[in-house]
Amino acid sequence: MLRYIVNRFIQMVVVFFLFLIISYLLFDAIPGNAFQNLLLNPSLPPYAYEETIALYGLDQPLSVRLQKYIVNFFKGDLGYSYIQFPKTAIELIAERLPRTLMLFSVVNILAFYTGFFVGKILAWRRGSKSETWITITSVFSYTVFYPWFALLMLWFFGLRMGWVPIGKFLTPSKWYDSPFDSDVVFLEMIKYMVIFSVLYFVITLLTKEIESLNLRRNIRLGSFFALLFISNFYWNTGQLSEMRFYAGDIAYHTILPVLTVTIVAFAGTALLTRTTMMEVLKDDYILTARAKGLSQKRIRDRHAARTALLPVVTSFIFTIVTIIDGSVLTETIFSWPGMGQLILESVLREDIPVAMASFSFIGVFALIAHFLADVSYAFLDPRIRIKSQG
Amino acid sequence: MSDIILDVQNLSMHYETLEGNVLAVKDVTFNVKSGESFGLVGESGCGKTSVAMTLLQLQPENSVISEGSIKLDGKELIGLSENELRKVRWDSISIVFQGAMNAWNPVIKIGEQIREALREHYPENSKQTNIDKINQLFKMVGLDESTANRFPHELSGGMKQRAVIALALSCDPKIIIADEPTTALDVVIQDQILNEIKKVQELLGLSLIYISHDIAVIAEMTDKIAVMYAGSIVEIGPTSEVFNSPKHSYTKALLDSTPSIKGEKKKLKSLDGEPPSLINKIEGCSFAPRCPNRNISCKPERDMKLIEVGHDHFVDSCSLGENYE
Amino acid sequence: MSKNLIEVRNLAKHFEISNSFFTGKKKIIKAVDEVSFNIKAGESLGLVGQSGCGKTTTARSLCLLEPKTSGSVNFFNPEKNIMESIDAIDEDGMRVFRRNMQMIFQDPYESLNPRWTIKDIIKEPLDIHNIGSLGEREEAIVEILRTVGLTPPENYLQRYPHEISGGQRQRVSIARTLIMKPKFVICDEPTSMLDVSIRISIMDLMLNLAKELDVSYLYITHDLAVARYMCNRIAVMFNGKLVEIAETEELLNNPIHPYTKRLISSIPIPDPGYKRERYEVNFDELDKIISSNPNEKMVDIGNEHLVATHDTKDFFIET
Amino acid sequence: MLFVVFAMVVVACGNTSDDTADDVVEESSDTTEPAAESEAPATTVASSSAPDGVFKLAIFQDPATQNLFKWYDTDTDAYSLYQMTGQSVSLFGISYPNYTLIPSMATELVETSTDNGDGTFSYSVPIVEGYEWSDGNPITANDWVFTYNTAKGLPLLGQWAAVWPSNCEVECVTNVEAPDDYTVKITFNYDPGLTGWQYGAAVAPALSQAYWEQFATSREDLLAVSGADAPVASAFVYEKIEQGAFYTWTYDPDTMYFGGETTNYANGGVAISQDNGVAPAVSGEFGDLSGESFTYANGPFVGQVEFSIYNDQDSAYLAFENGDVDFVLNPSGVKRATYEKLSRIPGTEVISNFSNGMRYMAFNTRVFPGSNKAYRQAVGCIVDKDYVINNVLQGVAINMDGQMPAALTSWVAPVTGVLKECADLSSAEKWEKSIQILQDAGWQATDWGEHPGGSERAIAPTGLKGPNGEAMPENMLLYAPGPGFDPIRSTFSLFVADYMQQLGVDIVARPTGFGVIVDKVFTAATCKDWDVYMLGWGLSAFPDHPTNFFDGANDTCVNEGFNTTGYNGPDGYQNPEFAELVSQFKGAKSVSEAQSLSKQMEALLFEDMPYLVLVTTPILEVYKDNISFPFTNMLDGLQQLSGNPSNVSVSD
Repeated sequence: MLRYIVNRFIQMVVVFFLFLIISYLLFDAIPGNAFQNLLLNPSLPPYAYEETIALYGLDQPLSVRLQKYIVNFFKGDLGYSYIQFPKTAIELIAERLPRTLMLFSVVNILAFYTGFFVGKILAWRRGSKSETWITITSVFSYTVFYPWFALLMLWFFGLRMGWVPIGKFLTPSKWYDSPFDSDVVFLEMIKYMVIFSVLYFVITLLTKEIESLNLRRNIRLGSFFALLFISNFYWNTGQLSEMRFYAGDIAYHTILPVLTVTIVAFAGTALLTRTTMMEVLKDDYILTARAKGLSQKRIRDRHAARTALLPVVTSFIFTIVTIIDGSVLTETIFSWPGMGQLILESVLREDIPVAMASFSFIGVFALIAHFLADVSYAFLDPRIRIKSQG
Repeated sequence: MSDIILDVQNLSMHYETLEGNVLAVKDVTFNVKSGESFGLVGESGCGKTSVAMTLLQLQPENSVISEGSIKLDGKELIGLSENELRKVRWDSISIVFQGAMNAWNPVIKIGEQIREALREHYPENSKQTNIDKINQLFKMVGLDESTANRFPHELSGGMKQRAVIALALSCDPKIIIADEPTTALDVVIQDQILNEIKKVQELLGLSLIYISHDIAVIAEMTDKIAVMYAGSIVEIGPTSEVFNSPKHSYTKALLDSTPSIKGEKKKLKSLDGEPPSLINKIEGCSFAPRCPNRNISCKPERDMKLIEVGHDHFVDSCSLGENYE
Repeated sequence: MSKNLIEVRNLAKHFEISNSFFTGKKKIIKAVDEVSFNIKAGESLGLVGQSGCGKTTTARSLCLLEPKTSGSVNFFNPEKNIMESIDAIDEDGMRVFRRNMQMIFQDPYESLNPRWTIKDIIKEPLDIHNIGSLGEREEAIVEILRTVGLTPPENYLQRYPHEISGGQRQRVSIARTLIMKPKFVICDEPTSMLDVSIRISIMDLMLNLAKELDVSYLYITHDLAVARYMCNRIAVMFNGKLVEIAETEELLNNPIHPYTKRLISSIPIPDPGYKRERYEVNFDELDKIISSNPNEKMVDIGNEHLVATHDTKDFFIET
Repeated sequence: MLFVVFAMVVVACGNTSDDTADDVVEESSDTTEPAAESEAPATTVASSSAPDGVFKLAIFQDPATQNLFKWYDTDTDAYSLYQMTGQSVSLFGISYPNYTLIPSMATELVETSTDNGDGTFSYSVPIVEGYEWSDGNPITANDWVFTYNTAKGLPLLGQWAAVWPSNCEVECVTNVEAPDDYTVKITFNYDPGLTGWQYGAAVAPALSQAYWEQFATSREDLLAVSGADAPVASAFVYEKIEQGAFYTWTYDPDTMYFGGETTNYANGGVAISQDNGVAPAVSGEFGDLSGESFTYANGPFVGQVEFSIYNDQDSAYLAFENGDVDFVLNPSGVKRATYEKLSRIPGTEVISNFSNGMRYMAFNTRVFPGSNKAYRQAVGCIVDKDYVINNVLQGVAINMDGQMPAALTSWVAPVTGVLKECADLSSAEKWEKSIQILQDAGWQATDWGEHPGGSERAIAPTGLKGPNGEAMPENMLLYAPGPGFDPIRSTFSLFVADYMQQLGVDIVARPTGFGVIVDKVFTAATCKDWDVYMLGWGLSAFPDHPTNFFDGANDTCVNEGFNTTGYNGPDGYQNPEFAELVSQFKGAKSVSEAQSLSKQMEALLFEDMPYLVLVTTPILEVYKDNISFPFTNMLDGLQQLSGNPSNVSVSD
């Protein structure tokens, strides 16, 4: 196992190295550079442009630049932004990342959950009318033209019904006097979510050994509400009590993008779950479970869905990778400037250090996710462990 | 020994498919007494598994029980709601499925899967009670206690099958249905499993319904057998009597086609043709098209009906000659 | 009898596997270990043993589906009329070998390409070995279908595997195997997936074909009753080693090796009145003894009855 | 952070009945009871006269910086500049309603230089005394000196070379001095005219020395300053910056602009009167103070300006419709469909202005037949632009004949030459006139064809030959962007090609990618490989573009490529008379002189027609009727003035 991990790691480094080089070459292949717009100013003498690109080293041959870039990269120096000099690429990413992370972790977990739940129901109620309708809806949301749909949602819920704000991640007038930057609030919210999830996870683990199913469920439900209750105190402590108003505003703005992306994103998981679960339902142990006299819900959730979960989780881990690069559209339409916007802007304006850093970030993210997918699959499915020995 | 624990009367069941109704079980009547081993033998597709499924009311959704009654310990099973059935399943009647390899959920530990049944039927049990019970069961079927913490794939086929038997026994059922429990196991393991079943059955005084296509196994395992063909029982009676004086041509054909390592090496007789399609109702004798003794001593046009030919030995009327009406 | 068709000497096949998921240590599994036997022309040898004892691996090594680790396999080349080692033969010899050595598998459905018609399936070996003209191939197909009892052949030519029954599918695989007119066919439990009534007809078919076409079988099974019906001689295999070989009736009536005895005792008898003798063997002990005597030779106790003669006291469990 | 997500997934997997993630979100929103009402936006120092109300603008991009030094250096994004207009002062300014040059900090329009005798020339400009930066420091001549020296000394890069040219291998500013606190003396190594002086150094930015000096140690340090706290010389200072979400400006109680009055005259004159009790009284009159006029009072009239950032135009207009913003600051204006839709919604004002730009067709005057003047004139005459604009384009574009947008009234030259002669003719007459022009110039044809009259298509001449017997090339192409890129030029190209065919020219319109056209016509290597193309220009506040387009020295064939000399002359127009006017224009010292020269140049262009100017387009904008602008009628629309926040008033 250890050797497997080491091998995979070396493989990842090599892939990443190639990824870096290829990305750099691709960016270099885009005509022009970040300072080309200087040329469009008729009153600007040519030397202004030449001096500028010389300062940023853009006048040097590709091989020299690439070599320097790679060396600096592995020293941890991802360079200054061309456009936002002297901010570094890392600073820019650090600024944008919490927003993207917040929105898309919520969206992805929700989409996964909804998708898994819907898929489960679909497979279970195979042949019923509700299955037909949910399937049609899922296929619709799976294939819908996303920008159009997002605008439609904005129009309906924001403008027509007036329930949610139109775009943006906060209401400016509420933030005029805020003592915090939104980034700080975002980080606090993420921190809270992590604490909440970890606590709940621990509770789930602790209650695993309770023999009575009803008791187990009640304890979990009870502790969930207890956590909610404690959360209230949590958000009342110190700085957080001032921050909760702003966190609330951000949460309010999260609703529509989360809803929209979830509607679009759940369908993939739902349809995949449906397929895998229908396969699982044909398996003999489902019949055994029924013969044992287990309740329908228990068979569905514990036996069928649990096994069907494996491929779904894997596919989900792979889609986590697309969180950032797939966020361009969402971030644009919902005016949620995060990593997606950063990538878009930096590529459009040929701010190569920032673009490279963003892409490297995604690349590392992707590689780690795939690596985790492999490893976790091996751990989640006891069967894989044996197979890998043969 | 003589009290009837399972009484199946005139059971008919069909599957509704796009091509038409598949008449899987036709007018099947039999009973199982307390502590008795009852064998159900026949080729694949003859309806024996459908009977087993119907006994537990686990038949697929597209199946319809058109007629008949299943009384378990005097209680009618047909028409019970899913929740009522859940109480009966495993508690009174449990099953060891064909292809036991796949009877285990691959991602849940063996012990957990057995405990699950215990929890469902004995919600008041403490965890320790359940664990003790499982250990006891494992001991009974010759498994180590540590098996409870293993995943299914970590066990060999034989161990898995032993564990399945432990699972089937977990809720102290009155009847166990064993549906081809040793198919796909090799002979030595099969021998061990059969032994185990016999031992447990005697120990606990259970009734056993043993379903198989293997005449040799049935011969060893059962007190009484029913031979099924095309959804119907064509011959039923005490095992020794059916083997020693088979009356139905199909029973004879089955016996003639089974190789043995004992006795003279004899030329076996093959049975040509295929079982009939069950989609359409068959008039008269369903075995007639393949019957090697057709029209010699039987009346294939006669409707199928079981006629007693010896003590507790019944055979399909159309395979009998003129004397039986 | 006649001359040898196959001579197997000290055949071995070892697998290397990771012993542990975490450390990656290697362990060698001797799937087939020092196995020797001969098969004469027209003779059928049953290879009997439990699952995982190395029967299938032996077969796969024999027909070069898997490279063997050591040992020699000699094959009678009917064109040159000599025995040739399969390690040393030239391309032409290999072609002859391939044509004369065929295999029938356990699951007829899995071994037939579901997208091909019966005709395509049967024709494939002819195409590969480029035998006969197109017309001759067609004729050969019709002929072989008739031989395996799929009549009238025209009804089957254009059908797909899923359109016919399990017994018919196994007939198709036999037809595909025999169309090459091989001298030697390895059968890996060809009837274990079939229903009782059909099983006998397939077994009879194979027996008849062996007589008609002068084919030898290596018949792999775990069921001695089937082996008795099909084979002249039976070889008993345990954990990669042969423990006993003899003429069928000799073996059944006079088993020497405890493992053979155990196998025989585990076969149910289709007679409710018959009470089998219980005979238990401690397989772990047996395995230890065998692996501690790697150079054990088999001893002929007469009547061409060979048996491995290691000390058998320890694993004997009297019942 | 992946582990977080992963942990949540594990939770999700471990528990199949509850929905953790969902509840986490809801929970967050549950905890928001305390309703801290947003307080009235006002600064603590605001006097009782501080105006009320918030003017809300939508912008499409997060301004990259609030540091004007940095903007000129590396960030040239238009939105960033909108944010920083108040951070600098300049000597002269532009009055946007009619694009007139006016003094800003200068007390007068200084148009003449002093010859220093050593080859350098200086301008000395007195500036207004008593104006202050928002931090209370006075605005003095030293701010100019500091800004120039900083740009030159660090050195700063990018556009600084254009606003304060200091590389003296070419024409540059050699020195900026402050003889006294309120006189700025700028010295050049040549005698600059309008381009270098009035529209150059005189409008160049000067930033507060008192604030920026501490950072001007190196380029990196200077550019690293956020700039949000920098003092401004306008009506608002930065209040709150929430990166990526919004920016606010709040009223600067010390603003020097409050309450002044500006009067604009139709002929380009401007009268300024400033006496608000905060800043010193100033009054001045510039330009031609005749013709119609309108007067507006200077703001600010709102206490706060809020810039909301929307990344998507459609959602920005949804927010506008919802009343979240009052005005969408959109450089390209609103799309026509959205404009139509919004115009039907109560409370929405719609305005339409002309953009400061033109679309044109250029002949390749280097190769026959483009080299023949009569040919160009004949094409110019026969093309019925009015017909295409009114009947085909349905008024989405506006006819443009000369080089100057109609809004620059004092620059517009009267139409002369064939365009004037052919203007009112019927299509048959235009055809005949065009044929006449060709015949008069000695063109020959086998058969001159005829026009059946009315709206019929003419029977084209055959066997057309140039005056010296040159054969007309076959299969000529008219490059124009495709309908997806610009339907206007695409449509025009089809009609123009048809008109030219009626003259016997073998030409077809070829829809071509924008980049492909640019590449072909602006590259020296291919400068003779094309016949006719259609493109467009966006124009600057100072209308000196004809000198760039038609100066023979800018010929693409002479200069290597597009990227080294800025503007080019892809048409290859060479006319010594025009070149002479260009050099006079560059040395012109006064606007009126420049205008006169510009009109002479235009007359030549009307005669020679290297370009056939086609149309300009309207720029459409919308705003909520709870706000009002002092004027909405201006070239390039309200976005040119960033929505004019300091003059906007808001009603409830």
